[in-house]
Amino acid sequence: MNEIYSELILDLYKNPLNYGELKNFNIKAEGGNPSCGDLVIFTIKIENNKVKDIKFKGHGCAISTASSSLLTEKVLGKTIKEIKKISDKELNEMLGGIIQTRIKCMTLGKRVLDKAIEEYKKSGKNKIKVTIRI
Amino acid sequence: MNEIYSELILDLYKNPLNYGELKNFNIKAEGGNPSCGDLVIFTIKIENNKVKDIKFKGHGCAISTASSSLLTEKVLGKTIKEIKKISDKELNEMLGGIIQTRIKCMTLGKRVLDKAIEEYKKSGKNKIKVTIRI
Amino acid sequence: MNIKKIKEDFPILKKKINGFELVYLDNSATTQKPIQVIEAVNCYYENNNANVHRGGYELSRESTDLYEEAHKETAEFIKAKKMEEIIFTKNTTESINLLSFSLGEKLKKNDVVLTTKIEHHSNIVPWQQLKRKGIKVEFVEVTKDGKLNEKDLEEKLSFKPKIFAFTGASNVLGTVNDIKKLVKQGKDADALTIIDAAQFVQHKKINVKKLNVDFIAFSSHKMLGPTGIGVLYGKEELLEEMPPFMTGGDMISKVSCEKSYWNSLPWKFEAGTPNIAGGIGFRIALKYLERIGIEEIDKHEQKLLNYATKEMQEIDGIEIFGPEKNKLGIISFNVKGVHPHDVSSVLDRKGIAIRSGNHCAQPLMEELGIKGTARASFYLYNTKEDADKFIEGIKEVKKIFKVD
Amino acid sequence: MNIKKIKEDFPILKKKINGFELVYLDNSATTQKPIQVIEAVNCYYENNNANVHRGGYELSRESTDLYEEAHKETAEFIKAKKMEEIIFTKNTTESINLLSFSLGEKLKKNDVVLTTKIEHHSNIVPWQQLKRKGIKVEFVEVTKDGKLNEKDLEEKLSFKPKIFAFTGASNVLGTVNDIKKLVKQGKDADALTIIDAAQFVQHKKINVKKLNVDFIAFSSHKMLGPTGIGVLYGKEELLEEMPPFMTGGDMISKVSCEKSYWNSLPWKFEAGTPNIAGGIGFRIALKYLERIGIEEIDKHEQKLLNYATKEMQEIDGIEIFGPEKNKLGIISFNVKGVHPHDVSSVLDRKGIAIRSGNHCAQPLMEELGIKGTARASFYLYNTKEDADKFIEGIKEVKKIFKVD
Ligand SMILES: Cc1ncc(COP(=O)(O)O)c(C=O)c1O
Ligand SMILES: Cc1ncc(COP(=O)(O)O)c(C=O)c1O
Repeated sequence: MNEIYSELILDLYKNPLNYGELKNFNIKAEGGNPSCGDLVIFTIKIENNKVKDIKFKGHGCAISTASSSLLTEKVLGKTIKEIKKISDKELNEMLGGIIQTRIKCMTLGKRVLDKAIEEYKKSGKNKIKVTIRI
Repeated sequence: MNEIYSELILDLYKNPLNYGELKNFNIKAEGGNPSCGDLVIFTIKIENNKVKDIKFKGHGCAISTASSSLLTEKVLGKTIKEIKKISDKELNEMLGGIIQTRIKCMTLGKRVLDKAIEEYKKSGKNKIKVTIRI
Repeated sequence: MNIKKIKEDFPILKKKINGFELVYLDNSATTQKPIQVIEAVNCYYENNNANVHRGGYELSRESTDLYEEAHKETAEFIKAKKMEEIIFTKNTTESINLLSFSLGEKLKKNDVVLTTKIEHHSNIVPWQQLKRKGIKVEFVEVTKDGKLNEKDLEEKLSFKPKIFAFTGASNVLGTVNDIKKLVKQGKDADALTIIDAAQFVQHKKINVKKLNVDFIAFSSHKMLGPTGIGVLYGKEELLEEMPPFMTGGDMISKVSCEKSYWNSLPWKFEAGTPNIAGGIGFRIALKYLERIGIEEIDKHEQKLLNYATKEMQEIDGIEIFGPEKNKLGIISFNVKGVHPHDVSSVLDRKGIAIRSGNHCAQPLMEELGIKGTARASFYLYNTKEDADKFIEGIKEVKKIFKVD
Repeated sequence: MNIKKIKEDFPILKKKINGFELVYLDNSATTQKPIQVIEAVNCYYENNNANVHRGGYELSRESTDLYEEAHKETAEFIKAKKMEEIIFTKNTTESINLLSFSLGEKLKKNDVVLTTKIEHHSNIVPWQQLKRKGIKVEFVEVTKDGKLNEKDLEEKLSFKPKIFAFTGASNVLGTVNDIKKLVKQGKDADALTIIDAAQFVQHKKINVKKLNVDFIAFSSHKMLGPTGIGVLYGKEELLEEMPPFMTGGDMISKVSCEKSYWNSLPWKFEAGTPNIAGGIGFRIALKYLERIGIEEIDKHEQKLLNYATKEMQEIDGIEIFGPEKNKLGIISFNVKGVHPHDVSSVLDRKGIAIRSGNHCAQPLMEELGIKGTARASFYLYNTKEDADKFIEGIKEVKKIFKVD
């Protein structure tokens, strides 16, 4: 075992869950940190205020990829409100703990998701496509 | 006795020799250091390449005033070439030694005089009025 | 406030000048540094030095954190909303240039920038540069005792300047402006308000949020901190709207050959590798000042000011410039019959450092009808003994120049 | 060159990161500081601190002399004619901004500024800002192995750009440009020539007089010196003609409410209280480099480069970017299947500091068709053991990510 990346992170990096793009979505959010080059694109299907389906794609490091992937798992079936409540700490624990220098990689997906849902609410819950710069 | 200003400097500051302005001059040179505010104006009568008469006025500290005053004494009767040769070291010795922080005050008059004579030569030894910024 | 203990913190104050213990009375030009600040700079270089923002390794995280902490500490010090409002520059001068360039972009021909006749050159010359664009620069007149002429101020504000930039306190005369009133007057005239706080924040508490001022500028080196660090505070919503000043690394988020996108605040205004060590040392200077307390420092200076002023008034042939009240611990004066340079040289011979000249405020000098002054300025480490030595020095000046 | 003794001079190299001795391989971003430099800064604050230029007292004379000495040392280091040609800025970025603003004043619509696709953002974005004035910015293309495309260069120079600004060496790939040839080509096309020497002067000797280049820019922090000090060298006759960039105190000789007159060189371009301590520390850094010898340092880096490159070529799945020859001690690479950030994190765990990302050179990244690289860069204090640990680290990356 190495003490830097959990097996979960390494697994999700190699075989990310929910990787891809939904055809039928209410939210498409593309976000990233241009200066580090990481990019994540979420496509989300919301029904009755709940996440009915969600996929992500993009390119990023092990931590941002694993984190975004895990996030899609975690939010499936959750309400918009519940998603907001997921804390960075929780995310970190789910991932098996990440090193301090890489917090920003871990939170990239979550920030994009949060912003996307905010925009979705602002739009009166209409179908939206947004680009977010972190 | 104080060890900072020679009696000569203090005397020349209070009663500067050759203070005033010539009516009949070939060179009138006004020069100064605007950022310290000191100003010196030389009027010089040259005949046969020799300083026939010279006066100075202006406002300055004890050192620049004494130095300019002493300079007028020193150059009287000298040729243009001889004036050029007066070194800062010589000036310093004549003044009885000044403190290092004030070298620029001591050399102000000499720099203006040197520049003025240069301009005079450049002009083909015609009557000139110049303003010099040090 | 235990001055003796404070003095212990400043290694340079043990230095001998011409055989005399240094009495440093040029605090308006720059202050000395406590050992805590010197060691913070040291400690950074010996333990945490790495470039900021960019690195994904431990050392770089440390230096980035420390550098950001310095912004946060500064925000707290002046009671800004958040560190996004704190831009580190090289000095007050760069801070004001940043404003003149960036705000200048949006000004149009015949727009007016209002400043005053008691300003330091740094709050005059950058605005004069805008004249090339047809922008007008006006100056509030000054009274004989070095205060802003209120009537003239009202009149000039009535012409609706786009910018009103004024000093918190005069570095020459010590005049403390009523910044609360001035900001309000500026706002009422719909001007952007800018305080040159280079002589203010180290002596008087400031709360930029309450004050509702748009921008303030000041320098680390005048408040116990390292050289090479200045601050520009700006309201977030204004900074967001403003174009950057300098451009390059660290201040962009995306660059292509065609176009660039700016980074978030405050980094958008900090181009290139910053003065990291300077910023980190500055934080410790702020902590030091906060621990002693700005109000305590002010009180101490006022005591010295009153004492020295009274003593000087006993001496014949001394002219003191500036107001009688609401004044920093600054004494700008002339000894009749003696040039300011000579006053300062005689004092220097005894280890007493004061300044002489026009103090980078030529328009004010012209207004006062003088070529220059000698200036003594006090700070937290100065003692009554320092004041006594200073007074003794002036008496010696008179003796040497035989002007009794 | 006694590396062991050199290492002793750098206190930070004794630091432990995650229990391992620091192996610092991010020297292109910033270098570490020898104790001599740290102590010079200390010593200044403890003995000579005062504002420069203005004071007529002993302490101020000392600090002014030391600060001027730093300019003189810099002039000698790059073989400039005199210290009047040496302007201290905050960093390379400010130096280039100074040029873009000041030279930009004289450029007209449709004038062309030529730069290249291997530049750091600092030599791109400032020029892009001139587009608002209708000035065009062109880029010399780059070859696949990261060299300037000579044919494209000739073509673009044939359009007679007013300015040709190029880097001495690439901070991403290590490519060392033939600056002699480039300056000549630029001159032949009647362009002003500017070298971004931020990655050059610490590795290669430069003689600006012989080179006949118009301007060069570099940073103290990348050559053992303090943060917050950069250099702009310019030919005296050019600097004399140029309008100042920032304005305020110290850079003027006379100010009235109507107009200001500039101070003499180099002060005309140094507005406000400079980073005095930084400048003084920088002087000692230059002396340190001169004592060891730039050529010796270069040789040492080349040895490490060759050794590490060979070792890396033995490992499967490593892609190294950049030219094979004429290259600084910089290895920009990717491990197949692993993101550069993850490479650097794994190494960091063992105390090995390397950088990952786009290295402030996005246009180059785009050109190479990659998002980023991992980058190790060597300097004088790095040893063969450092290179070995680095190679071991890469092997560990592959093990952790199971990419064998
Ligand atoms: C080639 C090059 N130019 C310019 C810079 C900018 O230097 P600074 O951040 O010190 O302004 C760098 C440093 O990263 C560089 O490598
Ligand atoms: C009122 C005032 N403004 C601006 C400045 C300029 O500060 P700096 O030289 O640190 O840029 C000074 C310092 O002399 C000052 O006293």
